[in-house]
Amino acid sequence: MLDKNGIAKRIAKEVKDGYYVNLGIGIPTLVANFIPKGINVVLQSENGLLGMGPFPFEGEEDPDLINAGKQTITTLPGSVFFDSALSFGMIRARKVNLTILGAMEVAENGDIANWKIPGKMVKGMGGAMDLVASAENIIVAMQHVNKAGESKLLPKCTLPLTGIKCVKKIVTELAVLDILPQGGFKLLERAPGVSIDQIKNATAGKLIIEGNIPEMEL
Amino acid sequence: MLDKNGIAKRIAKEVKDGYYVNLGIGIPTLVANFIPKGINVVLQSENGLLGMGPFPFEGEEDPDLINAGKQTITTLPGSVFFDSALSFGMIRARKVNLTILGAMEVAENGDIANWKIPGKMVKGMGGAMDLVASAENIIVAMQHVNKAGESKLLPKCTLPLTGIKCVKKIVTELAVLDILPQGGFKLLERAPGVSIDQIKNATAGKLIIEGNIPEMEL
Amino acid sequence: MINKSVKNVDEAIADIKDGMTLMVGGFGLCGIPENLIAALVKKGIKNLTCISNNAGVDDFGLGLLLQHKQIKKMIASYVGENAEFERQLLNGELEVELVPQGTLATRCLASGYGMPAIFTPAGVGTEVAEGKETRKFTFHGVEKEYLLEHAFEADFALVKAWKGDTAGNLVYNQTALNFNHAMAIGGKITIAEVEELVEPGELDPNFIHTPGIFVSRIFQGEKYEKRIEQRTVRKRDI
Amino acid sequence: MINKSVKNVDEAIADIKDGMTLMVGGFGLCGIPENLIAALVKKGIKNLTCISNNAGVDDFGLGLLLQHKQIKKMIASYVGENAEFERQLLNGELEVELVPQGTLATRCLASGYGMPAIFTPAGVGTEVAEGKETRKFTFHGVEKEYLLEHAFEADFALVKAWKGDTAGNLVYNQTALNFNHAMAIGGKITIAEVEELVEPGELDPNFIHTPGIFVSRIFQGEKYEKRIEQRTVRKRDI
Repeated sequence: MLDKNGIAKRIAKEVKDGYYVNLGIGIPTLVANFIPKGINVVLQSENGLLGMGPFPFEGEEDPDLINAGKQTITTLPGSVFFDSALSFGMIRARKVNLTILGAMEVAENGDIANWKIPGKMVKGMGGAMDLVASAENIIVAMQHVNKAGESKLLPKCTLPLTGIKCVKKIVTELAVLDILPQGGFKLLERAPGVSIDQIKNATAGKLIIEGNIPEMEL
Repeated sequence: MLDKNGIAKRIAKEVKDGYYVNLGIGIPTLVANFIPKGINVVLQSENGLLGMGPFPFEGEEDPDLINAGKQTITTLPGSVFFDSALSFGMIRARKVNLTILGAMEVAENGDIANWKIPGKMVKGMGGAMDLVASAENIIVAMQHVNKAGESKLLPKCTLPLTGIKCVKKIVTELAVLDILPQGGFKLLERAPGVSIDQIKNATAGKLIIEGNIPEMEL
Repeated sequence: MINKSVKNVDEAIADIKDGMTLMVGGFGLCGIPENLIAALVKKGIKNLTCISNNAGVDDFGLGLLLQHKQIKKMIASYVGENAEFERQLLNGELEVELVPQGTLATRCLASGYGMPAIFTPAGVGTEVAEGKETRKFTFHGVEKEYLLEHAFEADFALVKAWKGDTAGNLVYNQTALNFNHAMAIGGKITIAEVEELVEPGELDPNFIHTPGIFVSRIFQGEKYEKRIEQRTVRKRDI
Repeated sequence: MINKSVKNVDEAIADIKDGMTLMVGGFGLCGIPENLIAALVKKGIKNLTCISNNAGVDDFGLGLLLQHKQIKKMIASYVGENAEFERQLLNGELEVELVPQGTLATRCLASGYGMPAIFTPAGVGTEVAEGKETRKFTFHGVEKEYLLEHAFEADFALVKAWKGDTAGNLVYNQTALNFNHAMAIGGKITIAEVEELVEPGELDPNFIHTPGIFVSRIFQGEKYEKRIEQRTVRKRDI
């Protein structure tokens, strides 16, 4: 079973040289720490930055330099600032190659819910709806089950949707799964030490298992 | 009767302090020469400049600094460059207070034709269609009659239109006329030495003459 | 040049009235018009509709207007980080319209570009699309459904820039640019507060983010607090 | 950073093929991609559809492609100043679609903003509107009719910038900016030629016109002629 860093580490393998990547809040943010040296990627922060660098050294925080999670950050040589409208322009125009974000629920048809729990939480969708509606390549990083032990990989989302038929891949503490164009979670890899049965038990939606399912390499 | 500079001089009186103004090619360009010192106006050139200055001194021409007529120009303190899309954005958003342009024909309902003579001339509309479709305040600077001696102030345009019901005022070598919301050329002023009959003879569209028509003051 | 400078923030907001709609720049607490917000609080203008990406925190940014119950309706993309907001919302004291962040920015931008409506795929198939017109377009071979979203109509846009000149030209610093440009061009009347107000000619005309034609009033703000919402740092290697 | 630099113009245009659609930046002869146009002429690529505000003059700019009959269709707002153009048009050798200048710029921009279509009042009631969908919108109390205009789909955008870095970030000089930014963001594949190619970090990240994400290839051009179309000057007072 993977911890948060393990999930991030596995997702980092999906990041290809030359990619522009948007990382959501939470586990996705950790992915940046595991991108191998030789792989050139540019991180987009939708509040208006391409080329997000690491956190600043203590004492060097700049209130005018934050990421979409409102964290103080730094730039890199070749970074560029732009306004929010152009930022979502490049997202809609599919110039961002990969979007990695968290989710509360994912359905077997690729629907995703991650912005609202009716009666409980009303924080808003931020940029998530724009990202999932436009990105060609969306990976969800999340726990396989919620705190109540219920599967988050469902036949159909129960929470208000963020986007429809958009998620392509899911990485959880248990497994890597693709969502097939015709629907269904296709199991690709097991986390180290995790059995097929564990994954079956944690997946409420249609799980497709074909042939031997290897353990993931990290 | 006015010459081109006279027409420009009369139009300059319509330019108010604090206006952003777009000047078309030809007579409108000359208007800039007659704006009184105390009147602060900013000239917009739709290829991407606010704050157009005079022509450069000989030897100081810069190929990267031209106006919409492709003439070498200069900037002024406070000038700003922007891209063509934002330039027409500010035009559509009605931030430009006054547009002055030439015309081949104007109709008594405010229609204007100035971009095409079928079978003869196909230069294109450039920015004129955008300007006339958006500007709140359009003054046409032109000769009252064409080279064949035919009136250019018509009941209806015969040439392909540039825009509909948009011209508010016309200044010619003979007269200043408003176009009324309900239609018709309302005569406001005569050019020095020009008689009402001369204007009547040169105006094919509905001419409205009420009360005494003063000679224009220049 | 046309001089857009006003004496101070009070003169700048003199004609903002109860019940008006305001665009307010900034992302979180980054790049917010601190002086203008403080002046609205001081003047006690009420029943405002605020279009802003966030609602500030409890005791800063738009949170100050919420504290004093001056906001009737909030149009935003993300309103976490604000307990008073949540309280007013759950008590029905506050109307809220949540809008995807890109849609929010583009609806401001559309106003500045004189485009009455735009098409965006954000929110298709979700509750955001309820009651809205959708339409399919094929672009570069991909057919997709889009929502028709209308440009925002705001009486005023309140923005914060880094530097500005008296002709109204604005320059922003780093990610404090965020929504400020789209709102500066999108407001019917735009008021800009700047950290440094300079004379025309001092800003490089090649590198101005918002041309002065979009700005109606400009003044130099005071005592910028520039609060940091999430101070994240790394340790120096010793 | 991702390195977008290519060795030279020939590498840059290696996959531009007969029959493709190109956006070509510039206004008149100002800010045109001289090296890219020359390379297209040299390579003899034919049946091109060119989206460009103008068609150059007889012996420069896109006029060179016209001279060699490489352009099948021209989409432009203004095509005066070009006798060869007029000859080909009147002889039926050249298709022409005339588009209002603002519509042209905005249809390029729309591509870069991922908006499949936009609304503009330009051309309503004229022959430009023939066969097009119109729609009324009320904005700030004014009801007006607008045309629905589609974003341009171009295989390549060819643009010219002043400076650029190898990450593809572009900066333009003065009015040579014109259509280059809207096209740089609007092309499916964007090729930028620059007067000066620098390393990442040499351009101020606050003041970049076109972010590198929109640019696929970049190279430093050679021997810029920068011809002036209308040399207008005033005399010095002595």
